[in-house]
Amino acid sequence: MVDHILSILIFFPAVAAVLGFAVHKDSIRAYGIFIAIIEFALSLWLWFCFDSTVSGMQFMEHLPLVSSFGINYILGVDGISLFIVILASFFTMIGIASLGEMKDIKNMIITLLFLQMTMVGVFVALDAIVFYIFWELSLVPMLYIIGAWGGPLRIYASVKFFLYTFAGSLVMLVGILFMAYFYYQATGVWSFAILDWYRLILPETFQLWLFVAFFIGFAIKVPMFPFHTWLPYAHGQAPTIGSVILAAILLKMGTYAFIRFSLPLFPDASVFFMFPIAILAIIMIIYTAMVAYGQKDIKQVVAYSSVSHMGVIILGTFALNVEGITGSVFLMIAHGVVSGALFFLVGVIYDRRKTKLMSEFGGLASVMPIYATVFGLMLMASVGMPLTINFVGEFLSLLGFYKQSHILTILAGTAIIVGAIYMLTAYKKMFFGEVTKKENKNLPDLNKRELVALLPLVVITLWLGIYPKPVLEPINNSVEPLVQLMHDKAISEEAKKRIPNLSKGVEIIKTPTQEVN
Amino acid sequence: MNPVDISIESLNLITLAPMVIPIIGALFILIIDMFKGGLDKSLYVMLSLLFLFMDFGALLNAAGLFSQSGTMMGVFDVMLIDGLAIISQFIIVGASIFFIPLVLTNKRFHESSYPEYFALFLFMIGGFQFMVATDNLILIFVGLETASLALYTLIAMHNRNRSFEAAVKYFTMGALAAGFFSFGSMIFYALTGSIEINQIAKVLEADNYSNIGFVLVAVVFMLASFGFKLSLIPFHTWAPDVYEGSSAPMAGYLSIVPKIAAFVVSMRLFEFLIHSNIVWVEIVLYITVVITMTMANIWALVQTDVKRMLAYSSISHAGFVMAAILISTTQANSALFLYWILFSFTNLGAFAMLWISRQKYLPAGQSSDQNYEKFSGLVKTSPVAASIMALFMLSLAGLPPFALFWGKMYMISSAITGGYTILALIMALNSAIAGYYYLKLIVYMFMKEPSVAHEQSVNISSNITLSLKTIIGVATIGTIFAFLAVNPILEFVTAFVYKSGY
Amino acid sequence: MMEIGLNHYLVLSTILFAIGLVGIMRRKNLLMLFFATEILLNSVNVAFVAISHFYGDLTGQMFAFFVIAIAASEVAVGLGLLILWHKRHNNIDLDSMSTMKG
Amino acid sequence: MEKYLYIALFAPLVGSLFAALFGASKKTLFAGIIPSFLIFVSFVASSILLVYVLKTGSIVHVEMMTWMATGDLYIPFGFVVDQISVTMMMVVTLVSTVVHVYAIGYMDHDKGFNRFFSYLSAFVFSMMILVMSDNFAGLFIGWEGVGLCSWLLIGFWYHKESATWAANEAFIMNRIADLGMLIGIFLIYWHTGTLQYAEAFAAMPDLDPEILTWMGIFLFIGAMGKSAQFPLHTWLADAMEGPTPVSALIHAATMVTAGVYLVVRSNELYALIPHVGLFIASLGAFVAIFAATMALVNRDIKRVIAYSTLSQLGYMFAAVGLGAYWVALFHLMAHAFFKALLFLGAGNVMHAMKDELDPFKMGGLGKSMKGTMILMTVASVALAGIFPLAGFFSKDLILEVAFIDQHFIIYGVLLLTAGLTAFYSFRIIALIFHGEDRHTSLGHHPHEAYKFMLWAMSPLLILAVISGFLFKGGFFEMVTQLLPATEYHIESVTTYWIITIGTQIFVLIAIFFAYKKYMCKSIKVPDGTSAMENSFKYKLLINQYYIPHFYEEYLTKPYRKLSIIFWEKIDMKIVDASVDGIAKAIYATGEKTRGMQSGNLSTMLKWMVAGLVILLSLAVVFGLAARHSVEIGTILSGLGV
Repeated sequence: MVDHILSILIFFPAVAAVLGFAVHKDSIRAYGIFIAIIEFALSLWLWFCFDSTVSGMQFMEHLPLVSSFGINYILGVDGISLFIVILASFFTMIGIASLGEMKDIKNMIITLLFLQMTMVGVFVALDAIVFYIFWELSLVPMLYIIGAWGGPLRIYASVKFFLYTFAGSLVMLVGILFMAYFYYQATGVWSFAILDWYRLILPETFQLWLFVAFFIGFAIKVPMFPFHTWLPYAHGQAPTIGSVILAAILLKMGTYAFIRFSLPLFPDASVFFMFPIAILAIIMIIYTAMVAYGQKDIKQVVAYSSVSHMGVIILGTFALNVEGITGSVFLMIAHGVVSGALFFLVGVIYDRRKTKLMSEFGGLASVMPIYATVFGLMLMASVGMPLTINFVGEFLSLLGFYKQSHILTILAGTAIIVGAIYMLTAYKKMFFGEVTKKENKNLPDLNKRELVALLPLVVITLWLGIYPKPVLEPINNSVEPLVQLMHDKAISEEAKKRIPNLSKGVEIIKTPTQEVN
Repeated sequence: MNPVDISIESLNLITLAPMVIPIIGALFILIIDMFKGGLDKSLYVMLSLLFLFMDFGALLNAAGLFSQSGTMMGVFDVMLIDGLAIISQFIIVGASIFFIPLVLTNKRFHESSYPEYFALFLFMIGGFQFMVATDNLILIFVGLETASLALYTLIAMHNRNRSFEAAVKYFTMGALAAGFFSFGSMIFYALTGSIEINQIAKVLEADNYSNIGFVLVAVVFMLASFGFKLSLIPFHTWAPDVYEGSSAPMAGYLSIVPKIAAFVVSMRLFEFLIHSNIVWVEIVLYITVVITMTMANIWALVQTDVKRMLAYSSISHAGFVMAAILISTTQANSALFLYWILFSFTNLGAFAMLWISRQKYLPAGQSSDQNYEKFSGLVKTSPVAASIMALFMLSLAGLPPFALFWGKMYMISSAITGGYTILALIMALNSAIAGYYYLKLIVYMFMKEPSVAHEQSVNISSNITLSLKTIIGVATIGTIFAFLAVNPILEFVTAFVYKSGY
Repeated sequence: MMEIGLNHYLVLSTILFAIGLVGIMRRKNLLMLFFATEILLNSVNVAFVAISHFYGDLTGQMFAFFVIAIAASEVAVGLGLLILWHKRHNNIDLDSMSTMKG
Repeated sequence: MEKYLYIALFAPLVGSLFAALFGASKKTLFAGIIPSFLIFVSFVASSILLVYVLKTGSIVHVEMMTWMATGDLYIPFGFVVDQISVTMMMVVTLVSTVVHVYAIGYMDHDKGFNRFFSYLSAFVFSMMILVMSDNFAGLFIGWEGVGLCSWLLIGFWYHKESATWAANEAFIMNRIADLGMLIGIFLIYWHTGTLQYAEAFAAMPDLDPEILTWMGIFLFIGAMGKSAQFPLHTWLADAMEGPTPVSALIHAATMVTAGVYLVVRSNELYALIPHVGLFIASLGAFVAIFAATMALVNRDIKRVIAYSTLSQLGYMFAAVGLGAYWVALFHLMAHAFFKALLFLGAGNVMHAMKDELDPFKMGGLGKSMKGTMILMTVASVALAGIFPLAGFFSKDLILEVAFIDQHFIIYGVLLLTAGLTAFYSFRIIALIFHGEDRHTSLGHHPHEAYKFMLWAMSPLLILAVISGFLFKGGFFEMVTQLLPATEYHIESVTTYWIITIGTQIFVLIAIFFAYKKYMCKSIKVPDGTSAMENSFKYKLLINQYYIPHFYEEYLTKPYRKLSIIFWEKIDMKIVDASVDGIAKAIYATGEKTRGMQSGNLSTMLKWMVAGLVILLSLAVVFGLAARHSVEIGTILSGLGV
């Protein structure tokens, strides 16, 4: 069974979702929680069976799909994807467990289970087309969640979300097909297997174009400035659960794809575009942080803050060294946990007051002390307090990028300042001061269901902040060969210089068979 | 004069078998009706299906022969059974098998009570089969007109004001297109003294295209004629009206079968020109393809009627597929067939879904049969129907892993391998535009509340019967599990296309 | 007398075709429209027969026969539709046929 | 000894968590007592360690576990108890113990009692991490940790707008400096390959001086934030919004000296870059006088003491800048004792006066609060640097350092500051405890604080008195095992006596003036009418040189405005609108051109014919061009194309 654990992880929730149509709507919540717990247990089992000392892919599965065109169902997991998969199943679990009363809860749970299938699929797919399938498919449940349970602008928001990302990923599809064509030209065989592609060294000009094609798809998903405007709408309109999953997992697809595709496939282009992308990332960090400061709606603050932090992830990725990339992968998880938690927290107050405007609150610290404490903790994690999960990722990402550019890192480092500004201001507006509105006087504190969702997140936030090793080590072990691969593949002097040579034996790489001219 | 002495063997009559079967079937139906009228439509449906299955069997036989001995000629070399002919006939007959039972609705509609309806349907199938299984311009013309005249009548038989209007429009424009076709053929004949496409190609090549100007004029007429059939812009104007006017199954049928026949003929007609590096053809096709898919998409955006939207969407899909003829590599041509097979499934489903929701009469206050509002909040009233309809929409939008994604992907890939990078990008971005209007229906179904006025008057599945359910089920399964079928289809199609020399 | 050559026939055919086209564009009466399509097809017939004669090849004439046959059946279908239309609307004016648009 | 290290480190954490358990519930006395006891345990453990270090001269170094490890980066949770850190540990735990006990009384009636102790102990824990860490990353944990606790404690009374504002200001300003620190850490890592103190410092002498300079600068920027050096100083005065024990512990004795500690800790780095040191010294001297002037006129006793702290921090930086690390550390220690004492005394006064802070509204409190008066006066004497109290030994030493190193400007500034220090310290003493009773009319009935609070303060009192002459020798012995053992002796004995006695006299005169001016009967509560209050000097000083105003007007407000512009104008109107614009343009094209489909058959036919004609004309053009390609070629070449 463990040989097929990845397929099971992908399709178990989907099958369960289909069967879920037959479950009566009064029992659907229990059903959903049950399925999600099993899925989470499976993902933990995956971790348990995962050999963190091995750097290559594990639990590989290989089935022909369209063999005449080189499309195969290839799955595998390494340190980079392992934890995001676990995170995905974890968030689905607590997401379902914490669902409040809502209309059509059955549809919601079934949709979430489908969503889970696509999320897991994206991170374990090792065939570009299979990856693309899950990548695109993930839009549909999200579209429905935003569109059906969202706020007043939900249709606009959901359609915008869908079309924007859809358009971007179509460009990426062209890139994928091009890449396969180059591989075909070089070897005479069609293949969409990423591990096959890793062996291919492309000439620099091709790299640049393909990099751009992939970039557009990924950047919209991340979302990077200036492609980020769908996100505030999506978050602003989505129900809590939608925002949580969107922020925690779906956005990670973009950054994950950068590491899985852009870096190893196009090392020279990565170096070439490092500075432009870093500048975009810095704009993301500072600009969106300022925009977040200007918001009136707490959810928008969290949404923009989420964009801002994604900038740090991008920066770490494009540090192109082990420290930076490891940091950015770690930060993906950290950001998932923290911004997921923040969206949960915003949802808590929204459930009680049906408003997200900060001006409607004030003095909540005395009314809801536990809520304020948890919020404060997550806020501190969000601003990168050491010994919380975010700090490890941010520190490593910035540290990594500092090797590439001092000035840009200093600019990017302002994240810790501007982040503190909007977060603390928002916190002050909501929690400090006197209770001025009489609706707020008797708000109940966190209830059991909400604590079920939030406490695990608190524990993870602290645990991985203090002892990140269990996660950091597998990531590191998978990132090292990646960096080595990039170094070995790099053509230009500049790239050889920028990407460090670790002088480590790397198993997954075979020498490139042929070069394309 | 010597008596004509031709052996039966040399006629190779087996090549005629697939076309003759539906014609016999049609005559058979007419004869039955002569003896005993007033029989139920189900009898005719089953009879038609019987003949179509026989037709299918004959095609399988032909396919077997082809894979053994290659291209077959027959009946004074008029018939040409090559890979293209076989695949396209498979599509034609296959699609017909699924579309004919769609008349088995819950409500009675005017046309299905006439046995002539089924006879005409079978004649039409025969016509299309002739059209694809020859490279003789006369036979193409005859096949085309047989099929078209039957089709006009079928549309008109839907017996609504709009159906007449549609039929008249289609008919008139069809007549003009027929004029274009014959004029184009005439010029080719004048230039080469031949009316067989491969002969024309040979002569022109031998002549090194010295009369390029006249060749181009001939090409223009041909393009205009097939542009009409394929609904390329600006010859597309009939399409939205005819789709709207005709019944949903007929509209779905229109979007698939006549087009594949026209594609095959265009492939035969234009590819040799592109392969001889006539830049003009390339440029004109390029422009046409881009305009067709883009503009049709843009117009589809602003539609308020689902059927009309699907009409524009079909135009756009046709433009998309027309790119294969421009690219004209084996991969592209295989992509064309792959795309069309997958498209057939999805469109079959989509139009069948419209068909089950069709009211017998247009309710007051509703501007058209299938406007978007009708589908508001469908997920609340019948979630399965909504999910299935959404599935077809997503497939049409090219969302993986549903059927049409594979076609799109392979087509874009063929554009890339053929060196048409920009075209590949345009094709990709067009899918994004198209996403909007497919999404619009999903938005209506899933995100809006059912409107009260409609709730009382509309039962979304008023028309459903077991056979319709079956067909929708088949289409659904075909659309979802297309990824399993892609490889065999691709291998089969590529082998056949390659063996026919395209 | 001038020698009548192939080109003259072709020019005649082209002119007839153009007349037919103009007729199709200008006529608002459905019946007249059908006439125009007939002119269109027959112009081609003229050319076909002439070319056939020029090449000494029967194919063109065969084509012409088929065109005639098809034209005939087209008229049959067309008139059928026309009659139906007339029955319902009491006119055969093209402009009355524009309930669907956009 | 590792056992004691862990006890010293984690006892405060346990205390904090214990108190946190009751954080949301009503006041429970043991939630105050147990953390206090645990801090005391920590103090005892620290003392044992101190004895150990003193006796054996060896250091205790443990590595608890790995924190971060990736690539070449390896950061453990490593702790070291050496001569420097043990000094700091002693200071921290001692003052903390006192403050904890004191706070049990001070926070007696506060409903956030439990919460307060939770925060306060957490602060101690962070501070212990800060001083005990054996690497820069660990230092940074503590660094941020104390920042967090400072935020929590300044904003402890979160219903007060001013408190929460001050808390955020402190946090954000510290963050600005932390960025510098972080960059410094990055520099160290990429150039030495490690963040461990020992290895990093060992690698430094081989590095390019320019890089070392940058390291020094960035680390110092970090120090500037924590130690509230100009221009990041404004948060410290505002931080006085927090409860007074907090001010005593965090904003006087411990956290604000973290910057000094950092520079002392990095002495091996700064020794390599004396030019940066000189800058630090100059800035220190500037801050010393700058803060002292602001303290002269302020009418808030806590703020006066805060400025005084700032000023003393300036002294310390002057010392470290000049390379007198052990002197700075010594002053740090001595200052911690008497300044904490001063603050706690002020706390007593505040308590007595129902949180009234304006000394002009007090007067004559000496009668009802004798104990407090003695405590505060002793502390002020120590602060002023009168022999033989602690300040004399530590502060005058800094003056001597400046004198000996021949930085006479710095010396002059510091000397002047010493006078100012004495003046403002005794200004408030005089105003609070002596002179007319101005408070009874305002409805105050002051009373002395709990006895145990006074007792709790007594260790500080003793230390403020004796720590100078008793510890100086031993301290020097101990810390110079790690720090450069420069002894500062003025060559000429005459000169030594002249400047020592001269300084003493100068300070005494300042004290005398203070008493003279503020003990007279005519002191009234200033109401903004007197000439002095309208003078430019006064306004400049009372408004803190208009620096907060400047920050408000030219940084905060524009930032806010810019943020809103970014959101409303750029994000919505440009970035988002262009995305929507594309979509709308496509849609509008559809709306505009759908007229092509007029539904009229004639039009449709015309479109077909039009298509044919267009294609035909294209064909003709192309055909002609092909036929006449040779001629066209000639013509075009003739045209020079």
